[in-house]
Amino acid sequence: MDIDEFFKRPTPLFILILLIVILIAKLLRLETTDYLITIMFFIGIAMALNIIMGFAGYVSFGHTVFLGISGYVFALLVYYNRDFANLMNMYSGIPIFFIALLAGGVSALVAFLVGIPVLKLKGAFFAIATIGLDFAALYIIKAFIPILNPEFFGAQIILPAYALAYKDNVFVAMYITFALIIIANYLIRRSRFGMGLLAISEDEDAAEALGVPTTKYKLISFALSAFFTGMLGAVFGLNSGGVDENLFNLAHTIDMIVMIVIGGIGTVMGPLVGSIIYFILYDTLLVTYPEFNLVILGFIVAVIVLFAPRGVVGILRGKQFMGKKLRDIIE
Amino acid sequence: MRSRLAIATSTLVVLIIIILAIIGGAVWYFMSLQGGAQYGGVIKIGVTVSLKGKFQHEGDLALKGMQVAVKWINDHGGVNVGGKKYNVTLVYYDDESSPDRVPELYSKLIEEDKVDILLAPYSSTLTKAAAPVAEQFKKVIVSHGGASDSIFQQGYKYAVQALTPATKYLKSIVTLLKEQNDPDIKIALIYENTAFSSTVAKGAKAAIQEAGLNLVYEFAYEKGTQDFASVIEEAKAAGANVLLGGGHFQDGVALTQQAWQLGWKLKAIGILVAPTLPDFYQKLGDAANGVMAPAQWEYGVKYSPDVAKNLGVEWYGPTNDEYIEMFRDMFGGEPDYHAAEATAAVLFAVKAIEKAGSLDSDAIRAAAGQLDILTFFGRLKIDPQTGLQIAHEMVVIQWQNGEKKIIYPEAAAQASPIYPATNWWQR
Amino acid sequence: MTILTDLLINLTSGFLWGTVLGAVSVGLTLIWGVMKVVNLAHGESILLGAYVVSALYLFLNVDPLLAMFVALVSGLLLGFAIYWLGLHKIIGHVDVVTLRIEMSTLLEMFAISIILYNIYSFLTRSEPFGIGIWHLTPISYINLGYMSIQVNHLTAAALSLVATFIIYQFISKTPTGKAIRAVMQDSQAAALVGINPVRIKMLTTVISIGFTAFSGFLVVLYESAVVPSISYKYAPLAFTIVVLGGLGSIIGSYIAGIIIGVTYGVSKVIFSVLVSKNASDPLALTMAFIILVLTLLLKPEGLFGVKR
Amino acid sequence: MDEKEIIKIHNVTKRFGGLVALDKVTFNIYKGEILGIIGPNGAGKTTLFNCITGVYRPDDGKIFFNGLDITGKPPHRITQLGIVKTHQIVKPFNEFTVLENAMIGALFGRRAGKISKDEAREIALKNLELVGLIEKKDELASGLTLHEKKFLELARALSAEPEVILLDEALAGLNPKEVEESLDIVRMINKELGKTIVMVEHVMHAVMNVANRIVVLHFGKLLAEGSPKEVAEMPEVITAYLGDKDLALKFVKR
Repeated sequence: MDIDEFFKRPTPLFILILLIVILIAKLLRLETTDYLITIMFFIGIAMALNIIMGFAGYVSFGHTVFLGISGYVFALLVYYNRDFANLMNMYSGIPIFFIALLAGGVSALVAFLVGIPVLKLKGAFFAIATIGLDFAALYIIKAFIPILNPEFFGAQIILPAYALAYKDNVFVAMYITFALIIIANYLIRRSRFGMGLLAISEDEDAAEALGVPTTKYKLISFALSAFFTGMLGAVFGLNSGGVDENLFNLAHTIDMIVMIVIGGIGTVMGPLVGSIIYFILYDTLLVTYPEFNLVILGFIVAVIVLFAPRGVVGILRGKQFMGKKLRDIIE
Repeated sequence: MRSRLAIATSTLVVLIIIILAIIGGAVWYFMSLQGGAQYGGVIKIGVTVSLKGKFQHEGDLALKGMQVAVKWINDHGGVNVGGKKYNVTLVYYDDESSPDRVPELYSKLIEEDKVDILLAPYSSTLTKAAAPVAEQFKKVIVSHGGASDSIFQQGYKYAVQALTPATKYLKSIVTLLKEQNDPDIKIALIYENTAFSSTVAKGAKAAIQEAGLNLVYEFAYEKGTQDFASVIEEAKAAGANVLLGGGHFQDGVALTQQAWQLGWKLKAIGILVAPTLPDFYQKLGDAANGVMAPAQWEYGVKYSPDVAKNLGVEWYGPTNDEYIEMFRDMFGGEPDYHAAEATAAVLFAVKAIEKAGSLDSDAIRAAAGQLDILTFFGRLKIDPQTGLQIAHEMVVIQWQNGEKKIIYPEAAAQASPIYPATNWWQR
Repeated sequence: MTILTDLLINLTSGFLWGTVLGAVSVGLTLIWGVMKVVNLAHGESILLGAYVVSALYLFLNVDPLLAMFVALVSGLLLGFAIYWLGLHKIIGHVDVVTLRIEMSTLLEMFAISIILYNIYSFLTRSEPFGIGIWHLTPISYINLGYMSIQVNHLTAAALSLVATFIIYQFISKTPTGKAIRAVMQDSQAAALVGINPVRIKMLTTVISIGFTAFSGFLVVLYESAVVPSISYKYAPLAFTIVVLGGLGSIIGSYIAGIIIGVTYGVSKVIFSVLVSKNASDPLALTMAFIILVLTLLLKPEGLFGVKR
Repeated sequence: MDEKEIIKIHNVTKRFGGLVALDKVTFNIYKGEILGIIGPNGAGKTTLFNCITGVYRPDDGKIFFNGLDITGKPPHRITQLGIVKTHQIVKPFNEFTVLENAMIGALFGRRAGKISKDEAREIALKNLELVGLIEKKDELASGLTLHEKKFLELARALSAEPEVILLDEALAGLNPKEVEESLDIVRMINKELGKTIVMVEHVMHAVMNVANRIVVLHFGKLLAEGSPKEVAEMPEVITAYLGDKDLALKFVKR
């Protein structure tokens, strides 16, 4: 891709600006580090789920299972291995990123193995199966973690003080992970792989008949999505001082799906814009109607599904701007 | 043509970056101006409370408790730090009972609101998320609702505890049992499988062992369990004649009720949390009589400046009556132990600052380690190393003829214990 | 206590719980089977009935055996509202439900579940709320020799059987029921013989949610009290049961519910021997989801479903 | 038309439960021909297509493509080898533009992985031109008429650069004028691009007119094989399928 085309397309520009703004906010301390970490976490999980839900059209309702699995893997790694724990605060937190890669890898592996049978299911059956997966994993963790170490009451792992990473280092790890996820989203969307996934979401049989290796593509996208979700779970677990069963809570699925639906599926910009809208809405509603913010968000989603099934970005893509079809430039 | 476009667009990007940088720099400049200004005479205490979600009931009471403490301190001339008078103010956010945003809110408290000392959120799940932030910014964080001790075993330097740790919850009841000198005590431990109750159970087991008593049955049930029939049958079959355990209100009530209905003959029953609430008797009637419970604080506790004098420690804060009255005045309701814990935490934090004579966290932490005070909530003293509470003692209450009586420790007792619980044992 | 007694106890209680689970799943199997609508607000529909009965009992002292009819009516009304506000625009006028439409209804029901769940959380402050160990008779336990059974559990089981029988008769005998079955088998053909599909879809939603709310009464009768998060326990189990029983099969769901309940009871005993007593409960629940995945893969039409 | 076989179907059997959909079907498809497969409903035509394209795995028998055994290979592999099917019920990617639809064909077709996006675009544009959809290239596929969607299916299949194109009732639901237009395109693809074409068709006169050779299936069995004229005169075909000899000949003449 030459530089010209790059700037003619607003999506990469938007991604670039987003990344720069977060960095500036950090360097100039416009926002607290933790707030930036939280924002990146929420946008990140939406973008991670987008790979399987937005592109391939498979709604993974139990996607939080990967936050949980990798969160626990990461926590156990640094709990039991002091070397890892010591490493975390060296080299500006880059090692955190690599341990998170490892933890994400476990999620990817689980997704791959589970995906072989489960991705044969379509639509609602897949969604239900992933919910089942989430609960199965949760119950298994609840059963075995306390056996592993009597310190882990109620499957809660509290990280020892030596295994805590400095916020700046967590920020670095989260920032790299976040950038990786968005850029991966963009590259996938532009690639042949992404075209294939979108074709699958449109009509899987037709896609297979046209030569799209659907089984392979679905598996890869599910594993990739799980991988990124897992990395976020790992870094976020570290930031929360440890992990507990809350990581498996379907409430996080609500966050992810709501962000994607508001923004619009099938694009990179969709969940990006969606998660930013979601965050602003959530924060303002939280201040004005703290009791009802989720009820209101539920209504918003219900209305969007009914009247704008392709989300905010979907509406935009149907419009023209300065004689140009926005569909061509918003990816 | 192509290169011209490239130049134009790259110029645009560079421009955007420069503009962003200028805006950012300006904001930074003004913020640093603000930061440089001194907030003369006000100590800021930062905390998140759960005003929504599963801990909203406890969070609401805790917040009120803190507000009472703040009012009391300011009404009594504030606090003397290094020769200057300071007032106290509370800065708080709603954490929605979810650990997700706790780190963010705590760093906001520290970085933006520039609070001087922190109180922990309610519950150990949330405390777990807050403690690392405090640790990194080197702010003392006083725990008031996180009775689990795990945090304090993980080497956190700035975390201190203002209430009895969970491991000691049932210790008083076990001591009481030991004092009965009954050779035939067979204990069943049936508790909720949550971090808090499991920790309590672990402490209870250690105490039972230490006292040389006989534990014959143990079971942890899932959160939300209402049906204990099979568990009770098993415990009965194991020959147990003392029941210890419970978790929250509903399951505590159900456990007691079903033990009663299934005709389990018990010499003593010690249940967490539920029996401390008046509803317990309303729901259970006669079955409530004889049931004991540990409590962090109770209405009738007799800690007073006189007791402090006898103990040779300093008294601080309102008296018990004064406290209850203030609470009623301010909020119209009744305080419970959630409120009292929070009040005590504020008192402890402020006293530590006063003793340190500065707002420097390390000085506060060191002073907290040396502090030994008596409040309406009880005696407060922490282990200088771990921050664990070591002086505060649980009181034990027992329902006797429809009334809740404090039966332990003797210094605070209103009545003597009924053992064995006649209505349960001789039916 | 021997393992055998333990097994017998858990078998019995698992069976009783299973009948409740079965009744809970009947509403779901109807709406899913007939309309291809996966009711993600199923747990919240259950809670509606549970809360209506509890509130009437606690605040107005209405006998739960009377209040259960109010629960049914409240469910019917909720179903009516859900159909016209949420579903009609998506599926009202389509003959063939494509995957994309299925996903839209899935997301729509998901949004409805968020709304209801948070309203409940607000109203109950997420604290347990219920009819308590509600006494039908002065003696609330029946001694079977090897164990005591709570009367409320027995009542719940008996009522679940009666209610399921009634709705089964309704669906198989009445003209409306027959029309619903016709649409389930082939909606296009049903339209050709003059059945108004919109009316049937609306009715199915109403009946399904109504029955689900009624089953919420059974849940609160069985559990004595409920918290909003109990929907996270019952709804996934109901999905499992519907898949196992076969979409659209009322009898299948009821039997599958019992199978899941008994599996839960038995595996609890096995796991408490193999692993530990404390780990047995979560692991026994895991079994349900293992059954789910196995069913989906090996016999996707379920035990009593029609192969398509 | 040379006489080299490109697809060999050997003894293919497919059962669904107790129903035998294909019963030991054996015949060849020759390079460069237009082969019509006819037969009454339930004769096994679509099942046969699905076996060739890998959607179903035959219970028995083998299928060879250019001498290579392709029995039981997954559909996308077979597509990439050079056999593409269009669907009886059109399946365009509705949220894609017409051009993107065709590009999918090119990107995942015979040169999958070895083709750049620009090349794919070129191929797609060329094929859209061919079927006459070039003006609508930037419209969403969901906005096309049925007739246009059928052409889009064809353009998409062509973009995969196959050797063999299987048309599953490509003419169903079109009016006579559209049928004629379609047939012209089919002939052109066959003649000018040299693609082998196999059509399953209900529009009898059309297939009888355009095909070089006809295969008749009846209850899963191969009933007859030969030129349209030969087939139309075979007594067993007439009794089984066409019913009336005059009618049959009329189809051929038209």
